Amino acid sequence: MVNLGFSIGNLHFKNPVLTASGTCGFGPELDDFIDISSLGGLVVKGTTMEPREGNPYPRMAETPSGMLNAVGLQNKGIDNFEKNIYPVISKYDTNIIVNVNGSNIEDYVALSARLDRLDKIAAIELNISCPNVKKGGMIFGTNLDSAREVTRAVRAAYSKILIVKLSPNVTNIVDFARVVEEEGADSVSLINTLLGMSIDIAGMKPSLSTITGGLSGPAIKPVALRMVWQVARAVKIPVMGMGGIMTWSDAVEFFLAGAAAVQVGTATFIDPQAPVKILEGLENYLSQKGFSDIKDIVGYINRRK
Amino acid sequence: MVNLGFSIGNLHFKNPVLTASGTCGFGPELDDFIDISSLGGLVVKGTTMEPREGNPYPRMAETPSGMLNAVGLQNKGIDNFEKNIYPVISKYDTNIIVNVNGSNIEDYVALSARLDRLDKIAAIELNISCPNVKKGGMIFGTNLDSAREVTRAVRAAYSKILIVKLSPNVTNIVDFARVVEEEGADSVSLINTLLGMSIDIAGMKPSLSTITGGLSGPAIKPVALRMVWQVARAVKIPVMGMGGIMTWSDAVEFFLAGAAAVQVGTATFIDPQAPVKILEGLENYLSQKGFSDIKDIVGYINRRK
Amino acid sequence: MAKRIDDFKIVDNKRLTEDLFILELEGNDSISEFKPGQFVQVRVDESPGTFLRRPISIHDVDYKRNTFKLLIQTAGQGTIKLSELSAGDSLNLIYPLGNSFSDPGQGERILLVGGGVGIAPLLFMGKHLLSIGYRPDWLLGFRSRERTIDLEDYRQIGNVFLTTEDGSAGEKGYVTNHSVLEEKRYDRVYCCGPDPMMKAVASYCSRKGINCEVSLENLMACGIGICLCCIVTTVKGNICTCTDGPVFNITELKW
Amino acid sequence: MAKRIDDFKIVDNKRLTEDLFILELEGNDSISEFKPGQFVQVRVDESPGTFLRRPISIHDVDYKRNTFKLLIQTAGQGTIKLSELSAGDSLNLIYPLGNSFSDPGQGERILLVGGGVGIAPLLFMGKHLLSIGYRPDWLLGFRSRERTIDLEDYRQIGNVFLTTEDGSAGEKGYVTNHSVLEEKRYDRVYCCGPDPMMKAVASYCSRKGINCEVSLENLMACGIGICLCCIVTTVKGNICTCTDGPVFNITELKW
Ligand SMILES: Cc1cc2nc3c(=O)[nH]c(=O)nc-3n(C[C@H](O)[C@H](O)[C@H](O)COP(=O)(O)OP(=O)(O)OC[C@H]3O[C@@H](n4cnc5c(N)ncnc54)[C@H](O)[C@@H]3O)c2cc1C
Ligand SMILES: Cc1cc2nc3c(=O)[nH]c(=O)nc-3n(C[C@H](O)[C@H](O)[C@H](O)COP(=O)(O)OP(=O)(O)OC[C@H]3O[C@@H](n4cnc5c(N)ncnc54)[C@H](O)[C@@H]3O)c2cc1C
Ligand SMILES: Cc1cc2nc3c(=O)[nH]c(=O)nc-3n(C[C@H](O)[C@H](O)[C@H](O)COP(=O)(O)O)c2cc1C
Ligand SMILES: Cc1cc2nc3c(=O)[nH]c(=O)nc-3n(C[C@H](O)[C@H](O)[C@H](O)COP(=O)(O)O)c2cc1C
Ligand code: FES
Ligand code: FES
Repeated sequence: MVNLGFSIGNLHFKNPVLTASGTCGFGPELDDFIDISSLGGLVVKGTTMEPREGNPYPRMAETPSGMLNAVGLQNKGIDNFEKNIYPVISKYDTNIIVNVNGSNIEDYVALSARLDRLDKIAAIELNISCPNVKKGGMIFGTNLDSAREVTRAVRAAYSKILIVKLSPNVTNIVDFARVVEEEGADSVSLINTLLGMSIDIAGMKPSLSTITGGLSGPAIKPVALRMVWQVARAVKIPVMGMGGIMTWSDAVEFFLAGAAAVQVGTATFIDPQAPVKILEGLENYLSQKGFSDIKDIVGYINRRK
Repeated sequence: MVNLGFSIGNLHFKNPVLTASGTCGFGPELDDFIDISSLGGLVVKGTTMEPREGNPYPRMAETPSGMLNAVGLQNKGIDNFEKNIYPVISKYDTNIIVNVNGSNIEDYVALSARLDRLDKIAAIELNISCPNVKKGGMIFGTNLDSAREVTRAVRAAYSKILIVKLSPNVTNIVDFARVVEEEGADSVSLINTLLGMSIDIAGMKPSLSTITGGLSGPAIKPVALRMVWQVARAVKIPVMGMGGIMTWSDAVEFFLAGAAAVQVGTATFIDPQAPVKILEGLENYLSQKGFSDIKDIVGYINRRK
Repeated sequence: MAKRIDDFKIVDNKRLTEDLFILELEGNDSISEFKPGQFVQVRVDESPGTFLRRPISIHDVDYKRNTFKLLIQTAGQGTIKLSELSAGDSLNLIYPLGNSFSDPGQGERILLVGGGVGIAPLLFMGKHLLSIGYRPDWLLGFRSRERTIDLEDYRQIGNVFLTTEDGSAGEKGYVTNHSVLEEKRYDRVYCCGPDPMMKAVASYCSRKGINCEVSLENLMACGIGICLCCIVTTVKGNICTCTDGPVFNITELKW
Repeated sequence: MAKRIDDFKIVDNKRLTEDLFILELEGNDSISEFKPGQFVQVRVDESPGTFLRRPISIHDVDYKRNTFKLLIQTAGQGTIKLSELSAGDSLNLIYPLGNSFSDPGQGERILLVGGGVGIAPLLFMGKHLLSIGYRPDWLLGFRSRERTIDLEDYRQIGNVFLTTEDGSAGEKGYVTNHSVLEEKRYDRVYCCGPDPMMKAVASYCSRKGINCEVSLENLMACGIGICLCCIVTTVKGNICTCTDGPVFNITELKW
């Protein structure tokens, strides 16, 4: 038997494959296809204090081996989450993580404090890297002082496991990882989408209503993997890797680079069973290679020199 | 007839499709496939004062819709260029541009000064964005002060057309474009490769000898296009766009976003005729759409609001 | 029914016009639960130009032969590749997706309005209407005679009124210009076609107070409600075309 | 000859073993200029897993039928897709690429050493040697009997000595363990196979003072000397396998 479990602080995960925020709804949308409880965790979609309508249509464009999105954190707000969603998803026997967003520090803090009271929410993922909102989001994730400030404030307001989701749209992502670690983050997750753009040449106009959007999918995997490798060597807290993971072999690359866990995003759009298939493939790979614990391969490429 | 010509300063280009540095050798390698003189320009491969052996094998890995390279500026140095290459490529009836590299400012300046004396070299492209060398390269292109300093020094030493090639591995590429414009660059070209990585899971080791390398090809097109759009709106000097251009329609996207010219890179590996096919396709598109001048579409998406 | 994901076998690929073709697929036990207006998400292949699935309406269901059809227009890389498939090839689908057209009220007079490939979901609806006792009229618009498909299946369901943009078949112009709209009175319209056409039909219907449902073709990444890319702005805010639609009553839409 | 880029028609796809197959392609006027040791760059398709071309050696040229062959091992996505092609399909190639094996000196005794799919460029060389008056011996290594191909074509050129790793055919072990190397004396070796094998052969040859050429299979992005990805370290520094090679005399290599 292969041990797939890992922990962030005192929080145990039964295995290291999670769904990524914004790509799995709240979970029930996938019930027809997979058993969410078999996964290591469910990172539900970006939530804010107040309801948000998100950006106008069109919000997506296909690109080579990837896609751009400009959803812009559409969600019905925390009140609705607490009342209508939370009771439903509490049934899942896995770690439920809420992706926390705000336009300013007060928003982030208020939302985190609200979530601290919800028993079945095991952790929050502080999203300081959304490229699709005018205020907040990536602005916090691309400025070291802001990243520090928001992490510090949320850390003071939130008692459970705090994961900070980093933006790849920076010169040196390691600096950001270090700063949020210093401020008490229990884990970092990366990468959020790369800021990109596409143009409809027939219409001679941008493909997205917002002109720029977030690039995800296999196209960004090499960049994501590089950043995960850089960050995992620089911080002591566990790193959740993501960006273009479509198959178990992609996931293995992230573990070898130093990720303690992976999140599966865009792949789920193409195959709603992808997270579970990746988990199965990972387990197979480990037993075929004769490893008894996922930890045996985490950061493997750094070990032999 | 469609006018495809454009100028950077006093330098006229017969059309706006060039080959990208490091992806067309010195030109003659393509003679069997295309007539280099039909292109707007030839940007020859990265050159340094002294000969360089580049990085160890393996230097390349395929990725989804792209590739990583870690060539590391292998070249025989400027003496060899002047003696053996320059006489051969001077025959091309197009603008020949040398991609200039160094480990420190003195190197950059010395090389630029040498090239200033070569009549048939119409311009230099200052490469402050190579991700594959330990010294120089991207270090200049990811620090604003260094970018300013090296551009200023080279500007003082070089009298002809100075193009500065920017790195995409920064938080805000617009800042870099502005700085080099202030220091007298006649044009900026972007993007160089994104820093990426890939792992050979069978061998459980990085695919490249240098661990990280430069990502090019269609995968990076959305990021390149976004940066070209951002920079073209921010500076007055002409912008040369590149990154994942495989077909004429990709090129059109860059023009609509604001590029005055495009460079074709990785596409040439797959189809050595790509630069010429892109040029032909571009001309067709313009005449079919009823435009008489390439300038009519440059930055088109910014015009109507 | 619950959504599923499966490989289906293609039993036929029939070219109708220069840019329209029908793929016929072998069904399974789920076929009896398909509802008119629903669609499937097709995995074309793994080329970079077709990274995401492509949404295609369920065009026709043959319960006896246990097959169903997709009517597809070649629009770009994905649909061109689909047009090259042949009997025996297999195709991976997520199905059935979306809501469906609602049944008409007792005795209502019905018009099915389709433009180009927008007729795709309407044949299934027409057959359904026939099976529950209605004889709807058809108002169908195409670019030209060459781009018009064989309408025999449609005539078996009800009268067909035709327009072409160049007048080479039926009346000249758009569907909203057709004289039948002056001459006959309908209680309910089901419509699918290009956006401008649906908007014109919607505005006609609201002027006339006709109950009207349209089937939208918004860009979709997932088709199952997890990406929020396919939204349409309604009186209830931005909602997903793939799960709350693709069929909407025009009174819900902020058009 | 000048390098060219063209579509070729496949006239046959023949499976040899579980993982080896031969594609036969219809040639054109260039075929007479192909040289043994040269290769082609194959455009597999446009899927993300096969973005770049794949380098494949010219295995055999049939001047009478005006065809040439590629012997291919399924190694990953690209070669698997090539194995699925069939007669009538077309394949885009850049050709002919690289240098070639050099001709032997007057009266030299020649051994062609191939391991697995490494035999690919050697058959063409063997036929060339025969045509200019030599009768080379073959020393060929495979994993096992099942992975060994039919060697009739090779026997027509010269004696075949065989090894398999499991001893199920020929002598057991690697080519460098074969007794013929003890028993016979050669003046010149041409070798292609996995890197460790070529290194072992090279070291044997340098010990014995035998002139030896190896054909390298470095990873390539372009195949035409414009990317500098395929380098091998030689006494002259890092040079390109695709233009200065793939054939190198072992005295040039820093192995
Ligand atoms: C619910 C739903 C049902 C549909 N039913 C059918 C159907 O039964 N038959 C059919 O032929 N098509 C149908 N479509 C449209 C079909 O999905 C697109 O034509 C297809 O995805 C285009 O893919 P492509 O790769 O060929 O073209 P692409 O290369 O992706 O695009 C080519 C052109 O088509 C446009 N396009 C892309 N996606 C859509 C879309 N979703 N709607 C409209 N235009 C699009 C692009 O903007 C572009 O101009 C439906 C769409 C939806 C959302
Ligand atoms: C000059 C030259 C001539 C060659 N001639 C032949 C030939 O005649 N027949 C033949 O079957 N193969 C030949 N090869 C090797 C062939 O190019 C690779 O096996 C092929 O590119 C793998 O592609 P893939 O998509 O199937 O595998 P991928 O998915 O790209 O890779 C699968 C595995 O193959 C390895 N691989 C990839 N490229 C190469 C390579 N260039 N050399 C060795 N291993 C590689 C990868 O590292 C990986 O482990 C030649 C290579 C060169 C450079
Ligand atoms: C449609 C879409 C919506 C997303 N929404 C969110 C979000 O609300 N919060 C967040 O932190 N990340 C969001 N992301 C980013 C993903 O969680 C993930 O970081 C990114 O897509 C890279 O992973 P992938 O390539 O596997 O998709 C979204 C991504 C997509 C494609
Ligand atoms: C193999 C390889 C070598 C390169 N060498 C150089 C170089 O010497 N100097 C430089 O400025 N850019 C170099 N580049 C970057 C390209 O010029 C170009 O900026 C980049 O590849 C993006 O464009 P593309 O996607 O069209 O290839 C190289 C790229 C590749 C793939
Ligand atoms: S297409 Fe993803 S939510 Fe509708
Ligand atoms: S493969 Fe590009 S130089 Fe040899």
